[in-house]
Amino acid sequence: MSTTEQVKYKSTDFKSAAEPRWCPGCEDYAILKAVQTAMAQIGRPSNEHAVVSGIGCSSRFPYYMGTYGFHTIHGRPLPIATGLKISNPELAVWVVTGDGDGISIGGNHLMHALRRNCDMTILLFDNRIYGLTKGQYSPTSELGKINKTAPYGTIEEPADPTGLAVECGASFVAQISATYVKELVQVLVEAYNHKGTSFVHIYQNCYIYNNGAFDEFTDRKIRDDNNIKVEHGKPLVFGEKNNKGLVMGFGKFDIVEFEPDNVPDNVIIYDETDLTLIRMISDMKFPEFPVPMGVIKRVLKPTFDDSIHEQIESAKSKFKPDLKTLITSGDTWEVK
Amino acid sequence: MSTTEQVKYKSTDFKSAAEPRWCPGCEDYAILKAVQTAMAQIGRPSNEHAVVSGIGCSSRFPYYMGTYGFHTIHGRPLPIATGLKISNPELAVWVVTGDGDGISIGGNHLMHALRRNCDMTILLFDNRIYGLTKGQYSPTSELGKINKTAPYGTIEEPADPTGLAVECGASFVAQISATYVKELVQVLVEAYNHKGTSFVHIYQNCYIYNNGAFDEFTDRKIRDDNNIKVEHGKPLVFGEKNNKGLVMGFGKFDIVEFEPDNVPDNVIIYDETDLTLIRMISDMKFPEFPVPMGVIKRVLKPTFDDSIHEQIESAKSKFKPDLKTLITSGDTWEVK
Amino acid sequence: MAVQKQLEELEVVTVKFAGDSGDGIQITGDQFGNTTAIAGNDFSTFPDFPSEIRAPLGTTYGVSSYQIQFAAKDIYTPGDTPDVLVCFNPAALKVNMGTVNKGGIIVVNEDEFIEKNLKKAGFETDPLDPEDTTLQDFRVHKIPITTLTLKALEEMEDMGHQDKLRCKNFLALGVVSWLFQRPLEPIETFLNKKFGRKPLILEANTKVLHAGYNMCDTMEIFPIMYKIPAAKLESGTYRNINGALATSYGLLAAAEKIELPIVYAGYPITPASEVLHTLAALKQFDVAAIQTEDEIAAVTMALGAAYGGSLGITGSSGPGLALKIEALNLAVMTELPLIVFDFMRSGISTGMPTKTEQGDLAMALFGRPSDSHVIVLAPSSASDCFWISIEAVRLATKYMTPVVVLSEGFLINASEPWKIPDIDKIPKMTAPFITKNDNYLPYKRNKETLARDWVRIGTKGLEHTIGGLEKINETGAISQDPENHDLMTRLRAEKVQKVANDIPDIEVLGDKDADLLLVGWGSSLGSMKASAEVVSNGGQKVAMINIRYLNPLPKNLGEILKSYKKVAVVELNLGQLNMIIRSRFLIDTAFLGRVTGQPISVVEMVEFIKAELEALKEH
Amino acid sequence: MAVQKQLEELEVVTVKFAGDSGDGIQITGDQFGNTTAIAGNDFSTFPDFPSEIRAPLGTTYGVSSYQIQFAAKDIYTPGDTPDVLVCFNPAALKVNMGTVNKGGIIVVNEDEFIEKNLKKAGFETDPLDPEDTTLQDFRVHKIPITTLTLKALEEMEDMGHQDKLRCKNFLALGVVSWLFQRPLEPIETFLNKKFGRKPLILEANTKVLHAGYNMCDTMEIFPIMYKIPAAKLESGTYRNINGALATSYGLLAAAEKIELPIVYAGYPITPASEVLHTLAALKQFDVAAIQTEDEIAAVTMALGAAYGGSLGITGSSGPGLALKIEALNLAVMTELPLIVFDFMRSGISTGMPTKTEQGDLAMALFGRPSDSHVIVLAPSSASDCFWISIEAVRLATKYMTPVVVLSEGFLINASEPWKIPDIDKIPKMTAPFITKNDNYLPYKRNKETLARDWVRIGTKGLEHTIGGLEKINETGAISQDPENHDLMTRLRAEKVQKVANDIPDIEVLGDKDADLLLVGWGSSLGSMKASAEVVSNGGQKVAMINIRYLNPLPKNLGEILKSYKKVAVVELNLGQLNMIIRSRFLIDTAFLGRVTGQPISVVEMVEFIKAELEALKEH
Ligand SMILES: Cc1ncc(C[n+]2csc(CCOP(=O)(O)OP(=O)(O)O)c2C)c(N)n1
Ligand SMILES: Cc1ncc(C[n+]2csc(CCOP(=O)(O)OP(=O)(O)O)c2C)c(N)n1
Ligand code: SF4
Ligand code: SF4
Ligand SMILES: [Mg+2]
Ligand SMILES: [Mg+2]
Repeated sequence: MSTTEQVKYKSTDFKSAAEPRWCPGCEDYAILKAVQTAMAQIGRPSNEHAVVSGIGCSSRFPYYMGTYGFHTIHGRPLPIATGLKISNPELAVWVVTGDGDGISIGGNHLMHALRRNCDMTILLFDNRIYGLTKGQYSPTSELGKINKTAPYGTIEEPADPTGLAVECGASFVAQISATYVKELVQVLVEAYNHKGTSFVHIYQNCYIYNNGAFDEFTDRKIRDDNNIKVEHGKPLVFGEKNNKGLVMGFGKFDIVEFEPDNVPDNVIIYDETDLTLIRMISDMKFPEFPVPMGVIKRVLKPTFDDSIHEQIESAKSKFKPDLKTLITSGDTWEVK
Repeated sequence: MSTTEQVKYKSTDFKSAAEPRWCPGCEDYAILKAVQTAMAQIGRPSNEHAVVSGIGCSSRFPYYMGTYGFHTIHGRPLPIATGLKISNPELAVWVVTGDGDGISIGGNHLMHALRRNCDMTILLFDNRIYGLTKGQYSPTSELGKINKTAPYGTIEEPADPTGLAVECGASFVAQISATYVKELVQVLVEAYNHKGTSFVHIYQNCYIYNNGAFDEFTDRKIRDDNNIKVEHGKPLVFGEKNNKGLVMGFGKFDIVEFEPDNVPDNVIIYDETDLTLIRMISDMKFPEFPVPMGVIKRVLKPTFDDSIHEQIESAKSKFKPDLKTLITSGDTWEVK
Repeated sequence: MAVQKQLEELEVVTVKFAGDSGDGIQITGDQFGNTTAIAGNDFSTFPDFPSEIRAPLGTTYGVSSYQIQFAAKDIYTPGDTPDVLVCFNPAALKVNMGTVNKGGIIVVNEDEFIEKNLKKAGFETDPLDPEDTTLQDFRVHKIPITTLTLKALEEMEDMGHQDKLRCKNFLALGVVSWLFQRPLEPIETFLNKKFGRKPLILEANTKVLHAGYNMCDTMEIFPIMYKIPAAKLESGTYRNINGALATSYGLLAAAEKIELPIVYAGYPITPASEVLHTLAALKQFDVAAIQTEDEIAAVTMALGAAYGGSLGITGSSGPGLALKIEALNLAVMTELPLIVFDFMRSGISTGMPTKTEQGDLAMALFGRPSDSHVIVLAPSSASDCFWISIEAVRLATKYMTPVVVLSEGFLINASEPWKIPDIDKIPKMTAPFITKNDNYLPYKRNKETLARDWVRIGTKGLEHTIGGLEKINETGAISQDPENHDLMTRLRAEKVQKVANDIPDIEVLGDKDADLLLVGWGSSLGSMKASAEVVSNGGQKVAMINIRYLNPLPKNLGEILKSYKKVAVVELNLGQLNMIIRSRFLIDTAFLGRVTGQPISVVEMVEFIKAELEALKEH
Repeated sequence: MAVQKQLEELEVVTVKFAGDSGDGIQITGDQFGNTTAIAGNDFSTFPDFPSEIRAPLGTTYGVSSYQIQFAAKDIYTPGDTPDVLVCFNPAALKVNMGTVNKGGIIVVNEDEFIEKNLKKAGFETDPLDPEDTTLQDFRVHKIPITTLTLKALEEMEDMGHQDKLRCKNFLALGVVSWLFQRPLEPIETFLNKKFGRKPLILEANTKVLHAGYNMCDTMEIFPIMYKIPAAKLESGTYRNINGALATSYGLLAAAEKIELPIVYAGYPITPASEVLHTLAALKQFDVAAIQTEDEIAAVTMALGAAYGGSLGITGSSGPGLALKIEALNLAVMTELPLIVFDFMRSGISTGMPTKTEQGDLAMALFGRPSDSHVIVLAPSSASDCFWISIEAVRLATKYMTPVVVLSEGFLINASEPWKIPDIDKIPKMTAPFITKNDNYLPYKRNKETLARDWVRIGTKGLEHTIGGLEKINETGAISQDPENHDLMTRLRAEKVQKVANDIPDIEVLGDKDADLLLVGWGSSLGSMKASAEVVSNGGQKVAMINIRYLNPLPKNLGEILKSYKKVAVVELNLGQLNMIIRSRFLIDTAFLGRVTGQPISVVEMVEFIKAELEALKEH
């Protein structure tokens, strides 16, 4: 729960003394900074945050945070974070995971965490590669990618973290690139503010093993044509000159072009609670469609942690938690 | 590969000597019979089939088959089946799993198996309960269900196996109830015939721990209004009197009613290869919409097993597999 | 008027009920146990069921059974072989007749002995045929239980035939209650509670219960009836308890004493599920009992809770424990008080899921990558599960280390009389929380226990990060320094060894001055005690110890072992404790290991003891 | 004209290169190893790197190093402490200077010793300052490596500054090559191969290599140069090999000999990934090398392949092995020839991923629920990994049982000269396939090996189902019969014990008639041999054995152990083999265990041996 006193925090309040050990040029640095900035905006002290991560370059994250942190084991940060949140419901719980940690070995926990909707914020750093183990493919690696374990190219269709999150019933889904610094901070704040599991899919360039993986839609020169900002209540417009938009087609979007800033009426006004639009936005495939950036889904439903505590309270209201009574319940007899 | 000689098989050719040990009244019996019937129709001898299962009531399946069988461990039949298929590409590989085995503990393997598209047929017996361990909830159990581990009702939103399969890129997805005996056999044959991973989601009543779970759409009295037969090239029509149909609405289906057999032109003709229709059909939620039964998706893409063997062949064509040359490659020197 | 019957007094009797899974065997057994308890006997039960949910009727592999030994004296096991066997069908007879004592009583439901059923059970001839010799060694009583049940309920016209049939186990229970002169009131109380809302079923069951009892009173079925006088138990209030309940109640007691909420995360598995079910229904005690997607999620969720500052507990059996190893090592590395129950079942892999074994000791001790040490405890009886739960919480939190409790399928299901303890007398516990420290060091250790401090995550000013990488002692900063890793590895081991200072000395039972010392653990205590009694009654001597603390071992163990001419280890495995004892104390032990899915029989153990005593003499 | 230099002949030298991960240390080391090999020396290398991919420049925790010992005689370890240390920056000096032998040579890249870097490395003063005493015990050679590199490439105007800088390791390599009079040709060959398509880079590297060499020839940098004459190795064709390659090649050889395809399924993990990478690039050998979603999928996929009739193999290190336990038990239960490699790394949990250890022996032996037995093998050197792979395939298929190979991170990365074997001389193997049988029984056993038959799934007429439930011996039908379970548990154990008849006797090395016997396994062989040599040179005696077959143990082990006054076990853990030996043979062993992430140093082991010998004298 937010402390009520108005304290002004700086992003450096959320830095630890440890020097980050990522490669020079790694976009993990940008995300670190964004999270610290977001926390300053959120306005809760560092002790009220806990960052739980798995294993991977990205998962070294907690060491560099001045909050509580738990660098756990590969693929398992989500159930650990869930246990933590149930134990300490007041905490702001953040999970940092990678495309390998979260979608490969940890895919099942992700699926079930999203179903459960325990109140926490999941940041999936997607560099489409295994960084820490030095360059093997990940579940998000593109078909045919050449790498250490696939010298002849990968033969598995890539998984789509955002689509998966939508399918699994996540109550908050956002997608953003580490290169959009300002937007990233904003998405993080909104993810935090959302009550329930917030899933933030972050495209993150691995400078060493997969450099340029996202250039097509993050490079400043071309990105405005290749991605689309998704915002609740705003029209789905994109293009270098704001000259393209999405309209409803036959069960999916069509792209229309128009004079800059002359947005036609039939361009869809995005609704982050409309399951149909959510599905259509997250189903768009690049390069046929632009890559959506922003909050794709936000709906409210009961959280796992609340439900558990409500059931406990409701049980308490029905049955006195009296151990003596409990253990002498049923048939007893006296021996003299 | 199918033997070329035309042999007529009977379903009993695929029975083992062991007496099934399911509870009287269990619908696993019906599925067993259907699989044996389908195999007779498929026309390959029993030794060319292998059935791999996990753990659960449903997973006892292989013992009752006169084919090869492997009753493995909880949640892991898919990678085992994948290893088997890679090792023995000629085999017809079947996987039998449950809603617990396949979606709970085995959910990650399912997700990745569907991405990979190894040629095999997955039968997921969905009774929305744990049978073998005596009545705990499963990931497909409905919200609020009272059971042994949730005496106050479950608090997790159920997973949707069919939707998940579509999301994960399965190349063949079907959904059917064990009560539709004839259709089940047909779906099984088509699933077998599909090259790639075929996912068949089978609603199966557990007589002991979850009796009546599917009555709403399997009970003969009401089922025609509550489910819809999905068939490639056929209109999406349902209702007791064939008097309802699905038309394209704003990004999702709308239901229209009409005079029996007077199907309006705008009723959608189903296309099992159209990703938009596939998504919309599998996104329909009961009871707002009827439950789809039949083959929902069928698209062709390279299979994992083929791709592996192709890469091996292509490597062979480039490099002679000569061990002596290999181990003397690089710098060598002579000691006299 | 009732015919006058002979009454014989017995000190100890073993009765077994057997039939189809659908025959209500377990309820019948439980209720007989209850009335036996209230009659003041000591007792011990052994429910045994197939892994099929409802195996096809009448098959041998579908037979479910419930054995109970009760006595006018202390009892330690459910008995090797029944004096009385009650069979609901031919398959039950087929499976169990070999175990009945010669001259024992066999009661059969005559109605079920029709050709179809005999064939299914694998009888070539009808064993009830007077000409047949199959049962010649026993006193067979044929009772048409089905017919009698239907007759007793003839007047209940509103009740369906199937429902009536379902009452037949209570008729049998009436019969056996008469045979041993048990009171019917406790059973009636149970029926009232269970069927209070279904008056028809309540009435029917009560009726057939009495019908069975009265019938014996009236008719010449049994020439004799037995009386087993009350046992001389310590005075107090008693209840019947099985290991699942005792485990759960123990955890609640511990939570109350340490004032922490419980997060119990589990994935269903036989026989561990019972504890999860029990706790799920006791939410009012601040218990979050969570069914996870798999065992990895279960152990990690519990670990997350332990990290947060709650009691993080998980439970499973072998196949599930196997999946928890990696997370258990994270708990060892991060020095968090994770509690892991292993309700051991029979066999490697899926094995025999509903059967018992003590196969996971070596795994609990050594089954993790690298040198990884945890506390390992094992309850020695159903009721000891209560105390072990409390001890697990005490040690885990005091030493900030994972504890593995090796419980057994047999203990989970078995029940025995339990003198209800005074909760107030259980000592309070204090968790080693730190709440304030200007120079907090995550891996600074308590000098006495070597435990690091526990931080309730969220506490102001104590922010820090822990994890699975090796860290520098005290500061907890990650480090690859060679000597530091060596040091930390040794410190983690030493911390667990320190616990030896904090546990009771082991006590020798039986004839302390014997030459032969039996060493067992877990449920073997019962078999050892019962066997020692037999041996002692035969004028020979044997001493015994049961090890509840398997890691670290009690400090006086070596001394005890070395004071006997011969040490013999007994376990339900091929020699896991035996290996430890040999390696630690360099003693050439004798060994009795059985892996049958059942407790070691007293007969077998007595034979073993006698052979060892004989061998000692020859020296 | 070249200045005339002094030439000193040495028998053995240890050189270490150290610098930032980006400095090309590993390549430099590898190339020095190569040219050393070709010069005919025996050698042993120890690459050691941080777990960070590219740690920030100039930090101590980012230092990567490569140590190599080479000699005119047989060499067993990469050496304890370098005679020559080449440092690319202050951090490398800081981390490594403590290990250099007194009087040793330290070569530093003077250009990097600027204040910023010194501070980062934690130097308070500049150790190169003539007034400074930090390095007073060493012969320090300051070379402006960076400047010289740039100068050497001055004329290459098409090349960028950064690219030029990247060549500096080859300048250093030229320097060290001169110092030890190594030929440059092998390095040039390597450069040609590697940069054939990048002529600029090729030219630049070749240039600086020669520049470094010639500079020493010309200038007064070193007063002396060394010659290490060729070692007297067995005659034959040699190559340089590390454990990762040897393991992979061994598997290919085994597959060729048994005529089966390989399905190697793995999930990336340090240090196991190397083998997966190697095999993935060798598909032409009928290898399906698959990266799975996790380790559970890896082991089960391999098991599925073994079930199908292929060589099903998986590999990982501790955290991954932990996840494979449940499936491994399924393989034990179904008696399938699954092969599991564990490339052991340091520490519990994530520990120190790039460091080495022998911590998983107890886990491999006992880390599974219930009594579960597998064959356990351990290679004793990088090249022995080749032979162990073949042996693993032979035993797994012959005995139809899982084999766990305990390899080590150190062996995977370390390299040594390897006499290339004649593949034709490796015996063929036959898998126990059955193809026809009118009365096929899945669990019927070969009398000699107790192995069941292997069936290529798909074979006509042999349809059957296997699984994790306990089954009746021979028929394989599932069963909960108590005695059958006891029998099967013992049979599974016995089958693995039978392997003892099929493995070579253990051979005593060193001074066989010593009083003290060292017992080690895995890479300890190197440390033991080197230490024994030292001890022996000092006029004292020590014998040693290295156990490659850890389960079952070789038959003559007991006899050997009992023939020595004292047995001392040495391992990179806290006493896992030691426990087995004590328990099995009831011998009061001495023990040296180190858990530093590094091989035990010869100095330490010699000290230990001497202390033990001293203690023996006192008796
Ligand atoms: C059980 C286990 N298996 C494998 C590993 C090795 N491992 C560490 S990180 C990693 C993958 C990292 O990829 P990702 O999650 O994408 O993170 P990134 O490094 O790319 O940020 C793997 C396979 C491990 N530590 N533990
Ligand atoms: C590792 C492991 N965990 C748990 C179990 C216990 N278990 C057996 S079957 C099962 C669930 C079965 O549910 P489902 O897959 O839906 O099959 P059903 O019995 O309903 O057909 C569980 C939890 C096990 N055998 N192994
Ligand atoms: S390897 Fe890639 S993801 Fe990892 S730290 Fe380096 S740049 Fe970042
Ligand atoms: S418990 Fe349910 S699913 Fe299992 S066999 Fe019985 S009826 Fe079928
Ligand atoms: Mg990644
Ligand atoms: Mg189910």
